[in-house]
Amino acid sequence: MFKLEPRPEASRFWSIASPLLALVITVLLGTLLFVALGKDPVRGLQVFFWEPINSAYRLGELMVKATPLLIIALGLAVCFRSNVWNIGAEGQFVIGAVVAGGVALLAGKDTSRLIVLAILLAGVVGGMAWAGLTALLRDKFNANEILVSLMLVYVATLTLNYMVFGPWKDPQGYNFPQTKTFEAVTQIPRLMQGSRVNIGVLLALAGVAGLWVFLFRTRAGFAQQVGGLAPAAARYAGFSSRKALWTALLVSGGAAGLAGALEVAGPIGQLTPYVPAGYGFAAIIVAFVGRLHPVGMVFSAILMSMFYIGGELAQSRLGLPKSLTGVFQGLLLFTLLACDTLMAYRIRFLPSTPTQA
Amino acid sequence: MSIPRLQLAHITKRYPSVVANSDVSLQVLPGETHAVLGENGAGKSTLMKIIYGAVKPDEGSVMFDGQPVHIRNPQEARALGISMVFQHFSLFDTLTVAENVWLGLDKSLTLHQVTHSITAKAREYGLEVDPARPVHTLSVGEMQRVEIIRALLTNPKLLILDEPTSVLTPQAVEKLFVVLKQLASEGCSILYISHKLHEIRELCTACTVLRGGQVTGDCDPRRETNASLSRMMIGAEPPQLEHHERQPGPVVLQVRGLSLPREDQFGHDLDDISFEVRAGEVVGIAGVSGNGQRELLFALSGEDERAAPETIQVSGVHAGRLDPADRRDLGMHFVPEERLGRGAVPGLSLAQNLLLTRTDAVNRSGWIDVKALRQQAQRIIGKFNVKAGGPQAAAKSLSGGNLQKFIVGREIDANPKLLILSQPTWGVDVGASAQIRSEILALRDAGCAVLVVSEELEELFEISDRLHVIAKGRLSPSIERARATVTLIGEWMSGLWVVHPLREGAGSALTPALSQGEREEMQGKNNV
Amino acid sequence: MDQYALLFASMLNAGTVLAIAALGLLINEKAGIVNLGAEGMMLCAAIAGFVTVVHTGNDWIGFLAGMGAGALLAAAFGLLVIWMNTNQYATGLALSLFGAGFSAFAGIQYVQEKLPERPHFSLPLLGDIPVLGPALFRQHPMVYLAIGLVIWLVWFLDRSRAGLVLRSVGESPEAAHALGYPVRRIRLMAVVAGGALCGLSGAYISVIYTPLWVEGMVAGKGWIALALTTFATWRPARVLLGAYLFGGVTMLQFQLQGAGVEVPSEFLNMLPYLATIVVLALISRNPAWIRVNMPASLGKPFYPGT
Amino acid sequence: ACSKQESPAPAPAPATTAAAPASAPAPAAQKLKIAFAYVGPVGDGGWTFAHDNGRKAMEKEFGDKVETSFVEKVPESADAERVMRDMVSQGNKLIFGTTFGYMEPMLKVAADNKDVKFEHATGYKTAENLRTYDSRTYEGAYMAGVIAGAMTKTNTLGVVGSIPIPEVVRNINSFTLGALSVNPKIKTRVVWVGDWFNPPKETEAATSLINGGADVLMQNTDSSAVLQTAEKMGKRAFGWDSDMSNYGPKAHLGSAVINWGPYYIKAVRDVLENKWTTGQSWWGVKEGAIDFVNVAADVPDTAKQELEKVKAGLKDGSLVIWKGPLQDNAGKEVLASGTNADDKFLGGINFYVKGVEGKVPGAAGK
Ligand SMILES: Nc1ncnc2c1ncn2[C@@H]1O[C@H](COP(=O)(O)OP(=O)(O)OP(=O)(O)O)[C@@H](O)[C@H]1O
Ligand SMILES: Nc1ncnc2c1ncn2[C@@H]1O[C@H](COP(=O)(O)OP(=O)(O)OP(=O)(O)O)[C@@H](O)[C@H]1O
Ligand SMILES: [Mg+2]
Ligand SMILES: [Mg+2]
Repeated sequence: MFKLEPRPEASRFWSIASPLLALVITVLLGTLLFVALGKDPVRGLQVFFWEPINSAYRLGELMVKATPLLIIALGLAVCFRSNVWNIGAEGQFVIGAVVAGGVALLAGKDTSRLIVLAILLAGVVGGMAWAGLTALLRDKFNANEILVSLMLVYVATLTLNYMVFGPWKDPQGYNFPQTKTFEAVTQIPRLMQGSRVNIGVLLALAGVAGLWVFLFRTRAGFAQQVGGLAPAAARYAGFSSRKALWTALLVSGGAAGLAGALEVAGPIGQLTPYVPAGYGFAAIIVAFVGRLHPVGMVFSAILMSMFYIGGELAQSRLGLPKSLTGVFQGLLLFTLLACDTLMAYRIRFLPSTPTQA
Repeated sequence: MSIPRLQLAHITKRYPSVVANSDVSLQVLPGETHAVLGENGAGKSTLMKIIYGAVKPDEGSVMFDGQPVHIRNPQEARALGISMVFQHFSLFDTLTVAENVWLGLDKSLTLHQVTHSITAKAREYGLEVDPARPVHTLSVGEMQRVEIIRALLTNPKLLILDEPTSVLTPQAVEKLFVVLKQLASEGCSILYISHKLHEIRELCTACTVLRGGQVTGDCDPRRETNASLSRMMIGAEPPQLEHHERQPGPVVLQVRGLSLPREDQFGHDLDDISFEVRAGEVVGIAGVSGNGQRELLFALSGEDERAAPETIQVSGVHAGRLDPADRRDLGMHFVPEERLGRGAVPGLSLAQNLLLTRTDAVNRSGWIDVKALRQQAQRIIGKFNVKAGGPQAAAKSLSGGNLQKFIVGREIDANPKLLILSQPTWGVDVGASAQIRSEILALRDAGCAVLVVSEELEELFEISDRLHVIAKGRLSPSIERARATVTLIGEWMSGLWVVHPLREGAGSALTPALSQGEREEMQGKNNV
Repeated sequence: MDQYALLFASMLNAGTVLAIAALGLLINEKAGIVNLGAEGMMLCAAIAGFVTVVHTGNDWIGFLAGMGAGALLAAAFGLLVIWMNTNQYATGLALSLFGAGFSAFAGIQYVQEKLPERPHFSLPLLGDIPVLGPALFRQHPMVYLAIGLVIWLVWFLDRSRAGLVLRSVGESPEAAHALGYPVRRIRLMAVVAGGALCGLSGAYISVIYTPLWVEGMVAGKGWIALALTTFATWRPARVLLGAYLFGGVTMLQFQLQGAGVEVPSEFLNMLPYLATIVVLALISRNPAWIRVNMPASLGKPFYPGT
Repeated sequence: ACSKQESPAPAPAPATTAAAPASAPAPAAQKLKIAFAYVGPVGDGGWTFAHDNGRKAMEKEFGDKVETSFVEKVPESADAERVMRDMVSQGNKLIFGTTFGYMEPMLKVAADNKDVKFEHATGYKTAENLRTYDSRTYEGAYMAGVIAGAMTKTNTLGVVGSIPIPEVVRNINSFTLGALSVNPKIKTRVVWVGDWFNPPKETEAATSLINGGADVLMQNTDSSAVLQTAEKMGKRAFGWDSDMSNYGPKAHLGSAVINWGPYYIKAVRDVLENKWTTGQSWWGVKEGAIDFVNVAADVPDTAKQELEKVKAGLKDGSLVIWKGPLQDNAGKEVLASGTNADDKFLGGINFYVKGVEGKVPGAAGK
């Protein structure tokens, strides 16, 4: 039998080691799974962990996938650190995309390239407004934000559907549910030829730096987090919980909206009913696996993207089903959470004695 | 000599960072009221929990009524006839009194039967309480009664009480002592823990003193003095506080006609509260908890911003609607009674916890100078003699007394014009209490206005220049410490004072104007 | 008239799925644990139940299998959350994700399977009453079992000592621990029981409600069930009413569409979600009400510290 | 569980080692690598399942001359492009994308990889190395309508619609036209679930249609939930995309199936024989891509004969489903008397014909 003993302080060693240990355990479980499925485990691991990064092009694609995840997760980290449980980033992403798409649709052939700025801004505003609904309901009505934000995901998706099936449908599109493809001027600037990586990556990295400074070097960031750690202490200090609530939701909504704008005006290039691709939900996991730390989330966003891409590759290379991705991601999160216990607690192995609850 | 009711031999309990009990032996005779004394962290509660089966000892043996026993959990303890009233209430707020009692009984009674036995027991010992009321509607004293009734209903042969009086009025303490003495006379043994030495000397017939987990002495407390008990406990007598006479300066805090409806349903309305605190004086507010202290302090600290602006004035500035940060800018600092979770964020370091109320290490654009912050924390740790791992130690890793010293230090270090403290030495041992109290007096002597809200009369009498009493959301007139007596303040605590239309602080005729009859009637009504 | 009777009947049926899961989550939450993994548990239970019925041909064994699957996952969740003190929300989300992936993975072989034919249920005599019969008495036994479960749960929570202990653990685990109750074991049992009920609901979906297996077939019902507990301020009877209401709105939107109401179908599709938000806001508006009913330690970790 | 008939095999099959034992040593270098990007899980029992059956039929046809792989559940978003580029990088020379949403990504990938042939299902844009293909699913819907019109007692038909794109609206209309051809009294009710694949929602939608009086149901969604709901509630329904008779033996009236095999075989043969050119194919009953199978025993013989007549007419081209005079359900003439609808007209249908209740969601000008 073993028992947990609280540590006087969170262990620094384990705060680094626990994600690595979690990864190792996940890989081991994965290996077992591959063996059980009769696949070569070395090949399996290669597909998940090596193929997605073995060329410049693939690395670029990894970035394309990781960028929205990271941007959304950065915003969510602010929420979760403030004890605001925004589960509806997906909806904020969608509305950000819708509003940004609306602006992009206004562009003509000879619109200035500055329209890109307007598109990104529109995405941010859209996401903020959607998250603001959750904030409003929580602030004024005390409604549980988990449930409200989640329900609003469905509403957002249906709103997108309404737009692309109705008012914004491409008149030349044979009635298919999609807007016309946006003009070339609206395209988010790419970083290099031959790769879809665009300035979104830079924005995400700027977000990482900005968030780090905000959380760990500014009093506002400190104030933001105290409400999540000890609400009474925040009230005592005079840090407004309402402000923290609104900040958390507006920041995360804005981030998700930005990601939506980058996605529709970037790789997608039009609004379709398929804009919601689950980034908002996956980003929750990215945020937790990255331990709500800006730098940690860079790694976890990349890791999650590797799982996604690896999941696709595993289908064409090994004939494994796509659902393996979800299994792996869930396992990783489980083991990470379990390993995280080692940060706050020490494990003490006991000679087998009757334990008490 | 009869067989001891309880016999502990060589009990040792180790925690990762500390040995809570080391080779403790102790025996309690039937009908004996046995005190366990010691400073904070001496291991008293741990020892009691071992007896009650809530904590498992690493070494040692327990004999009950001469039989060796292995008590694995509280149910087994209760089956043996051991009951315990915890230091912190173990009641469930939304459940009724009867349900709470039911949960603490192992016998297969129905709720109906439990309700009956509550009423019967209550009558037997004069501990009236309505079994149907939800616990959150009770006063603290009533909650204490529920705890005791729950313990009594198990018909204990050994009753353990861990700091039962910290929240009671002097009158309620007297009533409790009557009950305990009755129990002891019926042959029940009692283990009694308190930091209040005079109580122990009044009630107990035997005493074991713990220090750092070890027994440092056994004595008969009736034959000891406070000073000699202190010596056994901490190896020294607490330093005597020096209270210099001092002429108060200008009014710093003025509260006028402050009325506030309660913020949550379990609270208390504030009713027309007026008082003032001058520079260079300590004003104490006594009262049984739950009489509006919490609401008053929230309104004063700014955690509740609903007060009309002019009802609270700090140095002449209307502050009723200001938030806590703005009030700090006016020189008003506040030490709340909850150390962990309100006064400090448990998981954050001491240095980070400075940021709750201090902005010295924050520049104008909001940027934190981490190095300066750490140095500031180090300075406070050193200056106030806080035992901690350093500025990076998490607040929760400190003992209660040391964290309290850090928090008080944090606020004093800001050079406040007005310092408000709530329960500054609540649950803090003799040594640390003495240090905190002397800091408070030093601050007063430096010209700071100090307001102390406390339930411990002893403390208030020690440090205050003037006293008020809060009861049922109303504040008594002020009385100078020199003129106040424990009995008088105790009476006022139940809300009965005679109000003369006087300027307060003028020190004029405020004499207890109660007839003997009135006094008795009041005590009967109010055994809180 | 018959049309409304049928609408009512399908409302009961749709509500039952939600009610069973929500009652399970209610038991969890009464003990102070929030399990956001409901959706994942229901999916795994759906495939477990389906597979079992495919092989045994017996619905009830299938339900048992679903309950077992739900209980197993809940136990894993409980161990992490109760013994390892992991964050309840994050762990629940991980369970959702894992459950979705794992059920899809495990169910690949069964997508084309079909279940044996089963009889129609109708209570003797009662089922033949005009209007009332089709509305009330021709349901799968599970619909009536759900109602029975609610009645039992009301009794259990309000009247029984075990229920009181359960509530006390959710109210103040510290106090319950001090009184000697094995808080973590009680919480684990509640979580497992909750998982079993979520599992029952999941199996009901794949075996009776939509008798087939396709991945992701629970389609958000787990989340709605989570909303229902708050919605109902943690009262079993209100959970049932809420579930029926939600089932009713779900059916109603299709009814409105079918009746040719001139509102874009997207907006009608939004109805159940909007209704949830509105009711949630109205109910939560009074914090006192929530506070009296909500288990005080909901979502908070407990470390017994001995 | 699917009654996929053997493909009519238009060209005489060369004596390949079709379905030969795996022991045959294959010249690995010469294999044509073919990849499929599926929108759903292969186990949806509907659309993607039917495509995958087509793939398997094709694989069987060509044996070890081809090597196929697929990626399922490829989102119709930025991911599609990556998946297809990866397919190219894996050496696939023929790539099938099975949903409309892949149109833009496929165009982009095709433009960069001229040596690879792309086949896009249900789209309308082509390139020199990208062509489109589709099935005339509406012919199946029409045949189902013929049976439905004969079988309904309440004269109310119900359709569970997925997403109101022209294809689906066309199917609903064709179903109605088929029913009207045998029973002028019927009307069709439509309920949209907004998803291709959401079994519980499909169940609920079907239930509400039945509650509303419909006794024969049709669906244009990807699962068998509607048929099973009908089975449970004692009503009748059809299989869609693949033979679903298994799922509701009592309710099942017949299945309108798509058989992608013939087209996939043709496409692969085109590549193998270097005959591949761009273009647009829209195969129906005539080409063996659409069929109506497993008609229920209790369907009256007259209806069965009518069905056979329709099938024969579609096969030899003598029957035209969409021809004037034709009115929409607001009474506006959409096809003048004597005109037959061309494929462009069919591709843009955004109205309900007379007999269908309600309005097409998001239809312009309303
Ligand atoms: N979360 C924790 N992690 C590690 N150790 C802890 C934790 N909480 C408490 N401790 C230990 O418990 C002690 C604090 O407990 P407590 O507040 O009961 O102290 P105390 O002995 O009563 O102190 P004081 O005499 O100052 O009141 C610390 O010294 C620390 O060793
Ligand atoms: N669960 C625990 N884990 C770690 N250390 C503990 C634990 N409980 C108590 N301790 C430590 O054991 C020592 C004895 O604590 P105990 O609570 O018995 O003191 P006490 O004499 O009751 O103090 P107080 O007067 O403050 O009530 C303290 O140093 C405390 O920090
Ligand atoms: Mg202490
Ligand atoms: Mg103690």
